[in-house]
Amino acid sequence: MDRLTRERIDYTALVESVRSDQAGAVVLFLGTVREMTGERRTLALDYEAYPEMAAAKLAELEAEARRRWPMTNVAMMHRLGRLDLGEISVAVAVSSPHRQDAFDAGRFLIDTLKVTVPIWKRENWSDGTTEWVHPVGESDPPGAAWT
Amino acid sequence: MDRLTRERIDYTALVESVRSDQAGAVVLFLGTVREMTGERRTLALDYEAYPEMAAAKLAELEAEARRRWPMTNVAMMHRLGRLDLGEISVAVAVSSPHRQDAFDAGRFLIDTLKVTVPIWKRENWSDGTTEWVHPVGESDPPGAAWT
Amino acid sequence: MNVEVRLFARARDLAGADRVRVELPLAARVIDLRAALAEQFPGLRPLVPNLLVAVGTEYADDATAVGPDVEIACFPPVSGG
Amino acid sequence: MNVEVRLFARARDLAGADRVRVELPLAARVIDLRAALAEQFPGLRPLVPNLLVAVGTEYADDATAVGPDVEIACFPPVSGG
Repeated sequence: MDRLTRERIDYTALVESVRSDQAGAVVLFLGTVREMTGERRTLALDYEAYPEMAAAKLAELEAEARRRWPMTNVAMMHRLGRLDLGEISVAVAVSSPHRQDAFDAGRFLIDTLKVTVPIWKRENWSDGTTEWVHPVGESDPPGAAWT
Repeated sequence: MDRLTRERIDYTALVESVRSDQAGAVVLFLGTVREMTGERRTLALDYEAYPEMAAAKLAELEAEARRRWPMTNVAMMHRLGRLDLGEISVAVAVSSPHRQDAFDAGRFLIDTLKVTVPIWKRENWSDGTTEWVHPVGESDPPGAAWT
Repeated sequence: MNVEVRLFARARDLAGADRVRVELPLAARVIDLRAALAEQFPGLRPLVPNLLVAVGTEYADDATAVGPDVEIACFPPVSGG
Repeated sequence: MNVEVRLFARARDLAGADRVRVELPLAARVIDLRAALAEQFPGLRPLVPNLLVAVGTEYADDATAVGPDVEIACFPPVSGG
């Protein structure tokens, strides 16, 4: 399964890909396009990636999660292009013998994805303006986020 | 949607029921029948409920999660009867504007379900024996677990 | 007085029935129900110290009043999920 | 030497191109690349202090060597998810 896609994310297929008789717990996280940010209204988001590096970083992240939680299965997918309200931008699926590890690995994966994987979103606000979303004050390379 | 079922849990329908344009995050938790517990091998689990009270407790739990995390949508479902390896016994779906709340509410719901909702599982071990799973040393009523 | 008690899971298996009738003193409380169950259903004795009691589908403590007009259920610590 | 640099997101918009050629001193490092970008692409200046640099699809720091034989990319802090 490609980790970057321009199609709708089939999260059911992602969940099924991590399920196992050795797992007692599955955690799925979905990021979806939210309408309101404070008082501002979003019409759509555009996602762009540095595709070669993003695919490599997603694979590394999955490997790191399996190293930290050896019994887990993990799978991640990020969508690119124009997304309407409510659509799924990212999906993270984890299975594990016990639920603590499944939750911890799921949080680790989405938290780390958001600071290390070269993908950017652009807001299309209801007032007709567009704006790249860039966290500020982040001049250190995020490569060492999990070391 | 009934919160107790003897049919397979359609977790995709559960996820869709909590998705919203006001949510930026969805967390789904699935409990599945795990084969190995230490060195022992499970063939199947039987789940039994005190149905009237279990349904009421699940509804209370959902209401408590919405009280603690006001912007969340939550939905829970528990399966009863005979479950084979890998099958889904319980599903918890949460959506929220931000992922921290979605993860926290999801953990609260499954953690609290496991100690307050009157449902029991019986192991069918590979050696032919059966055994009710009952946490020991729990003589206090769990009703106050979230107060 | 005489009340009906629903039993679940291992409590039901040990008693051999999913409903039992228990003879209780007047104005009985959950603590009296525990004692009566242990006396009238010897098979339940190993479980009685850990038995949970629900009165009207709410968890009850030893001081909760029990009577014939509200549903009473006894069961072991729960293990769903 | 002259190297090609890929740009993404707001960096691409500010430079007006998704690939630019940058003139660098010999034995240049990322810190030299930053200075050269700011000088040769004035539109990028507001972003340069926060610009992330990847060399060979790995995050690089200011001391990392850059050259024509490995892919170089510059982009703002990421915001996926």
